[in-house]
Amino acid sequence: MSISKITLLTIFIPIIGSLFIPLAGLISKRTRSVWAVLLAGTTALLPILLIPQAFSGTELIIRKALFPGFDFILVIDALSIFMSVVSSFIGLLIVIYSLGYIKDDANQNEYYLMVVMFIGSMMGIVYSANLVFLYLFWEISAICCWRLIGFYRGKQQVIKADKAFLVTFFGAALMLLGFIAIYNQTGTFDLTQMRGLAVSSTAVLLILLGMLSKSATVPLHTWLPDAGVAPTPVTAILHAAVLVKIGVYAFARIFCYTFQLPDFWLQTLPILAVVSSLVAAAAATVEHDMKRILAYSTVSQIGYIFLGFSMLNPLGVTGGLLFILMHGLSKAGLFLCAGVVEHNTHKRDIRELGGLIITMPITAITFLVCALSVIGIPPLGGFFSKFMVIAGTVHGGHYVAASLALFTALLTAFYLFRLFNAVFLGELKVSIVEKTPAMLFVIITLAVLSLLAGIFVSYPARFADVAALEILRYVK
Amino acid sequence: MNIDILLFPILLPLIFAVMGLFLKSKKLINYWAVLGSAAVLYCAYVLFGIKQASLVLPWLGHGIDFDLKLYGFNAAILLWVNIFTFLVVLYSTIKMETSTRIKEYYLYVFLTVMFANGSVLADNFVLFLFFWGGLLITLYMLIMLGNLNSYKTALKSLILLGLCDFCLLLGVVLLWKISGSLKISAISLEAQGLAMISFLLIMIGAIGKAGAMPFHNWIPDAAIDAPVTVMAFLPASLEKLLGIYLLTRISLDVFHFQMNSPVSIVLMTVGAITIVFAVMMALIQKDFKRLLSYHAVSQVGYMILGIGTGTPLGIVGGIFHMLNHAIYKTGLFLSSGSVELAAGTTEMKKLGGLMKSMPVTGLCFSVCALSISGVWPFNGFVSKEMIFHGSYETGYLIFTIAAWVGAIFTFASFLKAGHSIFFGAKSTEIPEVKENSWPVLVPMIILSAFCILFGVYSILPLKLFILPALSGHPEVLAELTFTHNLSLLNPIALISMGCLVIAFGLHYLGVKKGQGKAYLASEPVHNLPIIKTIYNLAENRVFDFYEQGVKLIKLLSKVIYYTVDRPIDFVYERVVTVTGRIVIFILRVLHNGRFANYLSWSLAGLMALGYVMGTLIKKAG
Amino acid sequence: MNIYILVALILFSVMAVFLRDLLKSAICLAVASIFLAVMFFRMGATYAGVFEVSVVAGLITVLFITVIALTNDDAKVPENKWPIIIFPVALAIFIIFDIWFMNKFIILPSKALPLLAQGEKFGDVLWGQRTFDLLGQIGVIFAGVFGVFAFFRRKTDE
Amino acid sequence: MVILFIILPLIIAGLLPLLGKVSKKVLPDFLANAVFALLLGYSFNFAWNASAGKTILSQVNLAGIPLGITLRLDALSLLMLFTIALVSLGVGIFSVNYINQEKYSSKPIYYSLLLLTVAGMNGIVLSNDLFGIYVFLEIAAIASYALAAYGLGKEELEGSFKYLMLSVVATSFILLGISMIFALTGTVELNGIASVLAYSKAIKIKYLIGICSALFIMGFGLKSAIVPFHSWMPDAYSKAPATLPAMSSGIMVKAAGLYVLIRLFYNVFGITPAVQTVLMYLGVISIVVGALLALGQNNLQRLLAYSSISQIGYMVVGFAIGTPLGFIGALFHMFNHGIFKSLLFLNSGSIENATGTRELDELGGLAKKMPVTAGTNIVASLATAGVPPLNGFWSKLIIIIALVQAKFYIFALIGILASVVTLWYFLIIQRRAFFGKLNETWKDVKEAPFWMSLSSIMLALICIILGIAFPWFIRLWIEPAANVLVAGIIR
Repeated sequence: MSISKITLLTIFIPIIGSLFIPLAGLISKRTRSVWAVLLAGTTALLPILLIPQAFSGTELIIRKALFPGFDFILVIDALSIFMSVVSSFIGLLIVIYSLGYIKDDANQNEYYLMVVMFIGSMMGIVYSANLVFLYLFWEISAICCWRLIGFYRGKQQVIKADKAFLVTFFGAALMLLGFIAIYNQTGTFDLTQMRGLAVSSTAVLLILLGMLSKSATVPLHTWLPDAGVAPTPVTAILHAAVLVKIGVYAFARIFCYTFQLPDFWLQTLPILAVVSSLVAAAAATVEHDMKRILAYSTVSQIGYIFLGFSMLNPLGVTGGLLFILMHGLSKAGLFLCAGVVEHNTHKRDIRELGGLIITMPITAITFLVCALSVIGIPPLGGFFSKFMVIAGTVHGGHYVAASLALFTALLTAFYLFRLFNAVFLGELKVSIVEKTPAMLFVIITLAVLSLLAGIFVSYPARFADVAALEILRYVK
Repeated sequence: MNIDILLFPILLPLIFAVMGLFLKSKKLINYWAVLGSAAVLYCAYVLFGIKQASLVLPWLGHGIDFDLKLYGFNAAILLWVNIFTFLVVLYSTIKMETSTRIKEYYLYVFLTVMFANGSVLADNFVLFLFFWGGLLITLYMLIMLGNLNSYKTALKSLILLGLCDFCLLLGVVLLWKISGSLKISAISLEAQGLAMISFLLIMIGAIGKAGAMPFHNWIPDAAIDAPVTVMAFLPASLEKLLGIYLLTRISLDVFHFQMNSPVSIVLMTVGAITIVFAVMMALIQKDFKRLLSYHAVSQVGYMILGIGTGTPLGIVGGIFHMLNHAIYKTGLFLSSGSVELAAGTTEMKKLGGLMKSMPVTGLCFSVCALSISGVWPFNGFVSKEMIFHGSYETGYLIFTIAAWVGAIFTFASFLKAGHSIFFGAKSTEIPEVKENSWPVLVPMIILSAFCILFGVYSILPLKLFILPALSGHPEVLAELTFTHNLSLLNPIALISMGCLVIAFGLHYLGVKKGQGKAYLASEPVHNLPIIKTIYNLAENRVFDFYEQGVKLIKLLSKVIYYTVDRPIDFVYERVVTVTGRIVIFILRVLHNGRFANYLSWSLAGLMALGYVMGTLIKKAG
Repeated sequence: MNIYILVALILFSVMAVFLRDLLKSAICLAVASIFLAVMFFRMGATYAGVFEVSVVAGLITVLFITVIALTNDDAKVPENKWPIIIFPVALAIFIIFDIWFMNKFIILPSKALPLLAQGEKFGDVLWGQRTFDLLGQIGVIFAGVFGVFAFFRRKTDE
Repeated sequence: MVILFIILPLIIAGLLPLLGKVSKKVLPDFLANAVFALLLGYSFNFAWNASAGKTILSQVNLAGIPLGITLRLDALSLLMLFTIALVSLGVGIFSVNYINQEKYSSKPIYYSLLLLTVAGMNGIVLSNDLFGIYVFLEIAAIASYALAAYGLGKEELEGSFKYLMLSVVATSFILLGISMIFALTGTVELNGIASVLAYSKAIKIKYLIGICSALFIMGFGLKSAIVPFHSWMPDAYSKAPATLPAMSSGIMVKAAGLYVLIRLFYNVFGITPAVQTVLMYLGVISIVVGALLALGQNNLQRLLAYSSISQIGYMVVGFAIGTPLGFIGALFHMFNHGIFKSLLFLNSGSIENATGTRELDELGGLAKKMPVTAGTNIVASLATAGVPPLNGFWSKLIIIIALVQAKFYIFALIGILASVVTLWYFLIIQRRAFFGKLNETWKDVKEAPFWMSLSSIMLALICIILGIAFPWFIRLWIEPAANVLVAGIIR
């Protein structure tokens, strides 16, 4: 199979295949589950085949002429392959986890349809080199999220789903306006033709709003904690692994890879990122709902990725990319652990939980491992990403931002362990044992991967390096 | 496959750690652990013999390599790390026998060894951080093995040391930015400007690990909550070794600072404060382990003070003190463990007169206690004297005085401890005790032996272990030729001895006042007017950096949450919807369904249109 | 001849205003507009005549009937004296306005004027040039009829 | 035989009541839908011709004698014909089950009125004659008044009455405008007017044309429900049978309102900056006011009516820009809006058919019971809000691009923000009606019957397919139509 074919299949297998999930659901539940896992599995496998291409250090551009300015363009380089490998893999894990998690709920057909389509749209975002198609896949993912957040159909759930959809759509629509402003300037939506172009501050602001809303960065972040009403696999996919990474990916692709940021934004972005990080960390320290804490934690960590990317130096960008991987693994792990707890105890308030390490040791240990990785303690993967981001920040001369970021890391340690202590340690309040092997399998996998990613960090780091080089080719 | 020998100290513990998980029987695990630690010790010994080696493997790029380098100083540290590990493991075979989580315990111990060895050998700052930070986790896990409440202490240790580690990280990154390199042995800077900030940050990391104030608060708590072997293993020995090792390296190799430079003053101040306040706290403790743990903090002060003097004598003294302290403090903790094992408690009030039933433990305790108090001819005396001299040379007498004050109360508190536990009247509160079996005793004996050996033969450790630290500093070496014949009869040594006498006096007074109850010996000092209130505040954790920090963090978080996060959410949840509702309400009122109303709009619209069109056409001309 | 037609026109118009039965009044209006059309035609304004037939006689009547059907309520409407007062006033205002407005309008050179003078036959104009309107008329009548059917169907159903 | 577009529905409309005596249900169903399908197919017949940019001016002959009927068929009118046929086919299929409701009885008359509406609109679109446009406008209008009150409820009658009265005001102003034009130029034929006006440059004539423009904007603007002439729409729609708003909002406001406006301004009078400015502002006001009003509604069809007003604003804005891209966007949006808005109204019909109410707060969680309706409703809602990958996205995108290119940055921003509000009120519909927990009252509710579902699915599929295959559609249908407008004054 040629590389372009693999890429096209990566995008369209899940999107088109997902439409058949309800049909498969008509046959039997089993068929549907198998089909969904198969789709996710294929999607996870295909990008791996592209890794050699990534290391070759060249980029491949596929063009399908449609309508002047609206051509369907795919860019296959280390960055896109990196993102697709990471997100499709985590997507697969989450689909497997869902097998256990939602097996007793209604509307499962829709659920799998939306999850798989979401993964597909993510692939689309990652490979698109045309701003319009980027936006298109972007909104497909928003639609999927909307359905998924409201999955339980309660009034609150649906309101929160609407909130999430509206806030992200608000941002995205403004981003579209920004794209159009760029189109007005250049006459094309083709990113590959605009590399090294200087763009106006207004366009940057508009586009940035879209990214911030999608990546749930202050001040457009509050939909993310509220979206915790969704089933846990969804929150994991939303908060941790994939959705919020869309924004940062787009940042890398648009502002690092393609355009030149105006000086004003180069100075402002790190501040924005750090403030976002800090505010969210503070909120996570105050909250009592397990998932809200984790969601705020995600907001906080996303700030680091933005920080890394906004430095536009090799260290920062490599750090940001690694962060995407490490955070994806470990935060998904955290959410899924929380999901195991919630699934078994039906409680989310940490004040009502306690001592679960006795009855749920595996969950507790995996939670701990993932938490340590998120905090950034070696030898777990999170350490390297955080280190490189900080190093990049310091090399960029933003000393205050770096120290605030480290303070946030400390806060992270504080609230994650507050959560850990409240849920798993202390007095046992609800005595429930772990069940559902599919869920345990996934969380263990994630924890082990967080560890392995730390020990064998050189492999992803080399990958990220190649990608960072490619991204920064036109940066002065 | 050819594995470089430098990798052995790192890989061996890992292998033993992982393999240990597959063992079933408890006995087997014990043997396995002893075997493992012996193997690593042997390996370290071999490396100590080699002295010079290095290994560079590509790792992350950007100048971040997997870079190990062995030279005289870290070979010594490596050796000592593994000696302590071996002793503690040997000791643990009995002490931890009752624990249900013995497998985990050895897993963490071996991982700790791995990380410790790695950080000693690492010659790249990132690699160093990698191993250094790993210790955080193992420490956390080891403390978690303690009693039910230990998780709070574990968290405390994690947060405090995490703070230090993050400072260290920032310092390293700054250093990287300034010097452009991450290779520890290749960097050489003056500690000025940004470099000074970087130095201070790295210093915080180092002294934090060593347990200096204000990052010490977890240690006394851990003494109560964590298993005593853990205390002996980490806060008492390994962490001191590593922390001071790092401090030495950055003070001697990476950065240079002159005597009495600002950096030096900062270091000495931290050292002096740590000495005095920690020892004051130690003095009034009524639990043996807690008392020891405060001393573990207090003694760090000496090392920092020594290194901070910037004088050759002080630096060497500081490093030597690190080694000595590791030896005797481990010995002390082990003896407290031995007491606990036999008597089931370490509260001084309940204990008494154990010397008869536990002679070996008592003896070892006495040797170590005398060492720590700086009594001639034990090792503590030598290193402390060097530090006194060093600090005296700086001209800032206040630091020397602080060190002396520390010496007074150190001795006083150990007099109290020894008196109330091993000597004095036999306690009735505990059942008949017996001396422990040999794996418990052997480590203590060895350590006590070291205390005496290094005290009498101080030239031996200095030559073997300490002076390599100064390789590359010939001018320092030249000055140090006299050190081995420090005479007993010089003013400073005399004052030190005077201090010991004062301490004895204090103790005597205290016991008398406490009606012969040795554990009350410190009460007179405790009850002094102003000091009493300070003590009360301290007991209520007012000075607890962690507790106050947590309070501050919580407050800060709340403030941010309610002033930034919630208002933003309020905008989405309320402002937008309410404004929308108001506008909609107005519009709906306008659309009242009356035909006349609608008709008039249409006609008015037409009029307006006609007018606008007219003006626009006029304008267009 | 013209004067009779004018008289009939005014007669039917006034009847349309004052008749109490709305249906009859609408029919009166239709008849009045046919007279008007004839008058237009006789005075040479063939186009105006054709349009008048199309619009008023056909369309407006249908509209009126539709409205009447729509508002077909049995409730008695109390008689109102206002029309008697308002009608002359409105007429006067209209005439004044008309003169004022038309005056302005007539000054302009109208391209339609020569067309009007050709004196074509009514049938020719209607059939030869305005067949489309005829088609439209059919549609309008259909619409009116079905509309009325639709409104009255409940009565027939009952 | 272009005239077939008008004659065929007219004849069948006349025949249906008679045939209805034979077969009350099946035959009218079949015949009416067959006509719509035929018209749809027939419009394809001209597609290639029109896309090549040719204009057919057809003189109708009867047995060799030329009649006074001249029809103009170019790409623009063909696009309209196509839209009309497509939407009316959807509505027709939907009616097969929908008009079986008790209160609607009498199918033949219903279909006759429907066919008359179509005939009227086709007449407007094909007419080359201003007066003809007026007459056919009235046909469509009268038929729709009747349809609006088809359920004969009190509120329906009231709504229909308001509709009628306001329309009459509008049409009388239109008539005034036509007569002024006639007086000025001596002709009512579009190309005749155009050629006369092309040579008159006097300022007075400009003023007069300006007044006529104002009259037309008001008259046709009322027909197409541009703010402030929109007020009839919600009242007329709120209680009417769902098919009427589907027809009316889907195509009538465009054929009878917007189409005539753009035809007159771009092809006959020649566009002036004054008209452009006025239209631009009217459009933007419509967008904002419509969207905000929709937000506060409880009656589903009322909400959709306001939404229509808002969407029509987009088209007006698109046309007012006057650039080729603006035309493409507006025309595409016109077509798309026909599809998705009629689908939305039909959905409300399905809901009403199943539950008997259109009040949102009485509904809840119907997605479980009515998956087809819910699914198609999501598609249509998202398409309206301009969420990719549906057709509405592309048309809105093109309009916004055109706005930005023409340097109307603020209007572009307003357009974008209004689409957020659009999404907001559609999410409210979703939340109150479909998404969410099932209201216990409706636990026995059933999915809409076959033909209703079929029609919804058909329209929804068009939304999705156009979202993906839009380039081909634009090339075949929209671009030629836009070119007609770009070409300017007709000859």
